[in-house]
Amino acid sequence: MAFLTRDPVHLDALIARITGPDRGGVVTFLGLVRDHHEGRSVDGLEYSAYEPMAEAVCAELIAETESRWPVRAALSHRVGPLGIGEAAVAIAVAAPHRDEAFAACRHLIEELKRRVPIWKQESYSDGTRCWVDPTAGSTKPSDEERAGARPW
Amino acid sequence: MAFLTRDPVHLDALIARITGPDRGGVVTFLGLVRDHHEGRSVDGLEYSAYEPMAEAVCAELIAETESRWPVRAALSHRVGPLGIGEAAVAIAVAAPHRDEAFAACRHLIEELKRRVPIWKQESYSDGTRCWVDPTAGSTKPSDEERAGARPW
Amino acid sequence: MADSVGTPPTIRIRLFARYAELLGAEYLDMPAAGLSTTNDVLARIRALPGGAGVGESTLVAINLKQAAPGSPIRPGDEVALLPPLAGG
Amino acid sequence: MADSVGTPPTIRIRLFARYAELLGAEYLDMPAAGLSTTNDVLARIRALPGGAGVGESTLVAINLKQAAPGSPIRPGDEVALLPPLAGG
Repeated sequence: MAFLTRDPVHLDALIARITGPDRGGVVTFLGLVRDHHEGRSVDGLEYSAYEPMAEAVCAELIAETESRWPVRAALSHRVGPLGIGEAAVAIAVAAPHRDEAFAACRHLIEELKRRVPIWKQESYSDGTRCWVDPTAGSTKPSDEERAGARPW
Repeated sequence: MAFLTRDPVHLDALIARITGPDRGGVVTFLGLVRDHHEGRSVDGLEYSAYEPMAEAVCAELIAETESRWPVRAALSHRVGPLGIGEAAVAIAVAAPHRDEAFAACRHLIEELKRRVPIWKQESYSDGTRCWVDPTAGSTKPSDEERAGARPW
Repeated sequence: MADSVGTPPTIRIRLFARYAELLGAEYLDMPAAGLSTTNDVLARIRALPGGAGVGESTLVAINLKQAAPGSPIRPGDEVALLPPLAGG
Repeated sequence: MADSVGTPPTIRIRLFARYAELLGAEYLDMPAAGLSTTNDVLARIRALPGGAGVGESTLVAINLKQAAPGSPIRPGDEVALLPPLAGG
């Protein structure tokens, strides 16, 4: 099962893969593309990934989550261009009890952000683009990025 | 907007009501009907409610959640008969940041269970029925319930 | 008014789920005389056949609002006796 | 083997996102000589035009696994330089 996809993610399909007669609590997380970032107006963005490593790390995250809690978990992350409001990431966790479902879902999104090699380039309404750096205080487009345009 | 429904709940529709260009984190909770309860095999169940009060309390829960966190929230709870695996309750919360979405979603399901006047009668594979009492140590059918059948 | 003579003031007592089964009714209209708090309502219900099952964990609502134990009630109120809640 | 004479052992260095733009390449094959740890790879990349932007927050993966700073590398390894991650 691939974790990265170029197609829209469907939460219902993700949930259907993990539910079962013994798992009554389902918690999901969706990360949607916002229309602004640090005060700048965002038109759209593009995710790219180190794909074989990202797939391997996602599989590892699911396995470690399912061994730490009595849950089933699934996730899907978009790559390629996305528009405002689209889901970039979807996570679903099903558990016998809701405590575990909440804890495991939270763990997955935190670890995904920390460990899965995926990058995000935002396009702003002023025509500039910027690679988002969550470790930086704020995101400023570099000179190269202002100039435009080494194609990726 | 009614919070109680006799029809299947659709998570996507619930989410669509609360998302917006500024709210990038969506957390949902689904409570599904399990096939057993305290070791007994469950065939199905029926929810009933003190409907006008339940609607009022749900509206109050949404309002207090939206005033405590910068979120939009929606919920839907089934009444009437449900089969194994169906969603009895669906909650969706959208927020600018995931911390708030997780906290508010968790708050809603806890307070819903604590304050909304809804009851659940389980039907077991041996033909007995039982009103579930989460405050009791375990659920035992009363004599009346064993005998069968004051129609509700 | 004729009403004040012909129909003595009542309290409507709503019963749900297990309590409706125990008492065999979804509501009872009772004369308000002697019913000044929710405790009076509980005592009167518990004295009815089947009413012994209305236990200590009963929640009470007055006019759709959950009420603290012993809250005062007035003629015309709707008092609901809620078995332990099981939504979600 | 002819290979051991004709093609000296190399390290494939993968570049992503901002780093691919800065260096103008998605990967570079470099002679393994002198590259015994990930720090050697970072130093060599930083010496290239555009390489100064490969900052202190760079994560390094060896053969698809994140590696601690200064981890040893061997000829034939694929070493990936990961700008700050931004998934989710």
